[in-house]
Amino acid sequence: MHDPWVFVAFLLPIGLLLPAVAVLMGILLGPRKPNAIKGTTYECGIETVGETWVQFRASYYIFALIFVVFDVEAVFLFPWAVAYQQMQLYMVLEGVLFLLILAAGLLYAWRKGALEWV
Amino acid sequence: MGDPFGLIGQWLMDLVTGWGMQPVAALTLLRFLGAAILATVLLLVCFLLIVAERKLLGRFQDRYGPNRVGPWGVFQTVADFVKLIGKEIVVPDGIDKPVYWLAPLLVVMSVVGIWAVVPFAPGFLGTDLNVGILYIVSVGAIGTLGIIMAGWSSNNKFALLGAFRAVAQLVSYEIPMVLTLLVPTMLAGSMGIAAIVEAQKDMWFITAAPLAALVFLISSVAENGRAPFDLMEGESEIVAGFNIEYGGLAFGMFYVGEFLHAFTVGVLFSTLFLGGWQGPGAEQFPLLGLVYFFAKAFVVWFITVWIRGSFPRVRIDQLLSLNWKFLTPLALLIVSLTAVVDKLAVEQGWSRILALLAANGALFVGTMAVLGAYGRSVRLREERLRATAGGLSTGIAR
Amino acid sequence: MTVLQIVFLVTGFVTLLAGVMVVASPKLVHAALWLIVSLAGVAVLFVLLNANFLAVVQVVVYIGAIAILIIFAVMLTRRVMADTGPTHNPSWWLALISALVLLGGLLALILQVPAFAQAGPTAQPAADSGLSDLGTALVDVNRFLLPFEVASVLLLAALIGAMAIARPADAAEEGGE
Amino acid sequence: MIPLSWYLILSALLFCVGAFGVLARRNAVGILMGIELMLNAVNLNLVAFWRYLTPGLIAGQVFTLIVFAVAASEASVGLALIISIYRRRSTVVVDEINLMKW
Repeated sequence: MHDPWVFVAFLLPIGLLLPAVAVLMGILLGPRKPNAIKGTTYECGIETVGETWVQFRASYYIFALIFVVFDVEAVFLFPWAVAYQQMQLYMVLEGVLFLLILAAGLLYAWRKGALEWV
Repeated sequence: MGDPFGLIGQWLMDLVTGWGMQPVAALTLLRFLGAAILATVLLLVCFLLIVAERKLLGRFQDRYGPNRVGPWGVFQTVADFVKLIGKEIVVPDGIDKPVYWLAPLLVVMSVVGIWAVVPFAPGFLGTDLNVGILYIVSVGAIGTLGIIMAGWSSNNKFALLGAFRAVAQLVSYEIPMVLTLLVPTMLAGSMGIAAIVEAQKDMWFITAAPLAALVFLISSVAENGRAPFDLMEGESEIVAGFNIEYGGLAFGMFYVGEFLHAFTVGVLFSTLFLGGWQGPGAEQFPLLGLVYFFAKAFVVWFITVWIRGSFPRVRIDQLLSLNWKFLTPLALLIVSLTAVVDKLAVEQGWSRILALLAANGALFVGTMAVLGAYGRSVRLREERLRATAGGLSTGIAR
Repeated sequence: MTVLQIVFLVTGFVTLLAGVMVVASPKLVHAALWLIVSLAGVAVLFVLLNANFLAVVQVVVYIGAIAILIIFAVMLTRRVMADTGPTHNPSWWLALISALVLLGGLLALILQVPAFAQAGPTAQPAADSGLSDLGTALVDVNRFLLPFEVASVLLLAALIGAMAIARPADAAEEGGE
Repeated sequence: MIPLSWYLILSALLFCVGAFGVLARRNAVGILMGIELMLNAVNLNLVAFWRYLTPGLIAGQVFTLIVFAVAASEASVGLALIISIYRRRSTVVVDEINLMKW
């Protein structure tokens, strides 16, 4: 039962390990002469002003928010899509209804101007 | 010549059990070897992919591309690799060390992990998960995580800003991608990639769902973060983006991840919509299936490179508008329409493909009409603005 | 000890350790990253329980979406969070005691009920049909149609509510013409 | 074979760790993370019970799916509240958000 996952359980750590070996090789073989200038934050040679933690706009959060809701919705629909061929018409329509209820949310965001990037 | 992959697997199995191993242990060992070989080959193929892409881009832009190292410059990436190894890795102060070093590895892992479920030829695939499609989405989500970790740990406000932008873009375009993935799932009645390829025996899904395929391709290219959606690497706006503080091979890993992902997009598109290894004679001769598979994948990959070489970069507001105001509603419509039309077609005994094609065509015409109307309204508004502006300036002149 | 048991123990340990780091880590972003490790551990446990679909959903929804949202929120509210003040209540030991009492009660309960001592699953669930059965169950009037549609309405309400709350007041006023 | 009680004990431990986080953290986002841990412990319980006691019924999986939806809603609204409070009062420490106390 867990059989198909064995390959995944091998592939993911190997996929992590191989680049790690490459990076490690770079660290070991490359020269290493750190100094204060090299350690500074890179901004094309201009001195950094202020700290890294400048405030970011909340729009980023709004988009992440819409994404989360739609992501959950899409995931809910996958079992529906798998069972699609055995379904009667009304069941299909229920899935579509599920979609359209959330489409109303997208419409709301659109009307309210939450999708504008200004 | 019947089934080389099955034969090879059987032969290896016999070989290992011949050494006195338990069958279960032998199978596990073979799986481990398979995973190791797959990952290694993928990362090595990347050397060729990068040269090929650079050559292609060069030709698109009327120049030669790399042509010095080796015949036609094929060893250019090897030279770059050696150079990157020999470079000093400059690590800025104030970084968050474990997170900083983990981030590029996660990005590569997320791309390599996708290949676990890709069927190369009949009977030749890593593993057949019954939730293959969602597995691909979930592994892709880890890449997003790697990018935000890179941006956060670098202690650089431009890296952080780049990471914010990149994540906003990646998560946004994940929605139409996931929604259009529902279409092949519906048509095949399974989330397993092998079953989806199997279901395309008679017709490729692109014939039944051309619009879904198009939306999937666009959002995949955007997920990959390349031109015209390469905002996460706006050199002139945010210095470089989330990977600014990385150097040497650590930066190289982001690069590898991106180029490998580009090819993976081709592979996924050809598997989900172009029938994967399906083709005349592929059932009898699995090797032929392998050829079909890579031929299709390379064609799609070529198209993405072509897109990259042809289109200018979009602005971030255009990027997000394209996704949320165009692709996502369109994907919602496609899924609803496909579900209803396909079910009706089966129940009424219409021809499925024709009904689906007609529905897609109607949707396409409708979308074009809406876009045309929108374009006209924008042009009108601009003309009116220009007219008033012109009036103003003449007024001042007088 | 079978291989499965070892996998379970290792995963459980990692999950739990990550959980402890989530509540103990002084840096909030680290806590969020540990939360992701813990969530991934739970996904592996789902795989051990033959719930393939739930395992990938766990990764897509929790790691791919909710964790990203949490990291965004941490970064957006960062300026204050960078402060050096204590990360825990002065009366954190009270919380510890309550948590331990809760744990004791739960453990006593778990060890008492004989049905919970079951050594292994009684029946194998159907391997592949489970997924399509789940899909049908979600839209069948006699089964889970109502929870399914209510979930959609709940998500809609969350979307609209969160958007109304999170947008700056001036943006909310000028929006919608 | 893994005994059912192992899953239950692990989930109880995870639940209590989350509960401790909710009670002890000063930071609102930290509290929310504790809640996510607790929800995960509940999910683990639901799936374990489904697998061991009623593998024939699909209800365990459906419940877990609904918990996912609830968790997503809760996280998005909760974090939106936190961001809104932060914008107005420049704090996310729950002890200092005490306007409603009097």
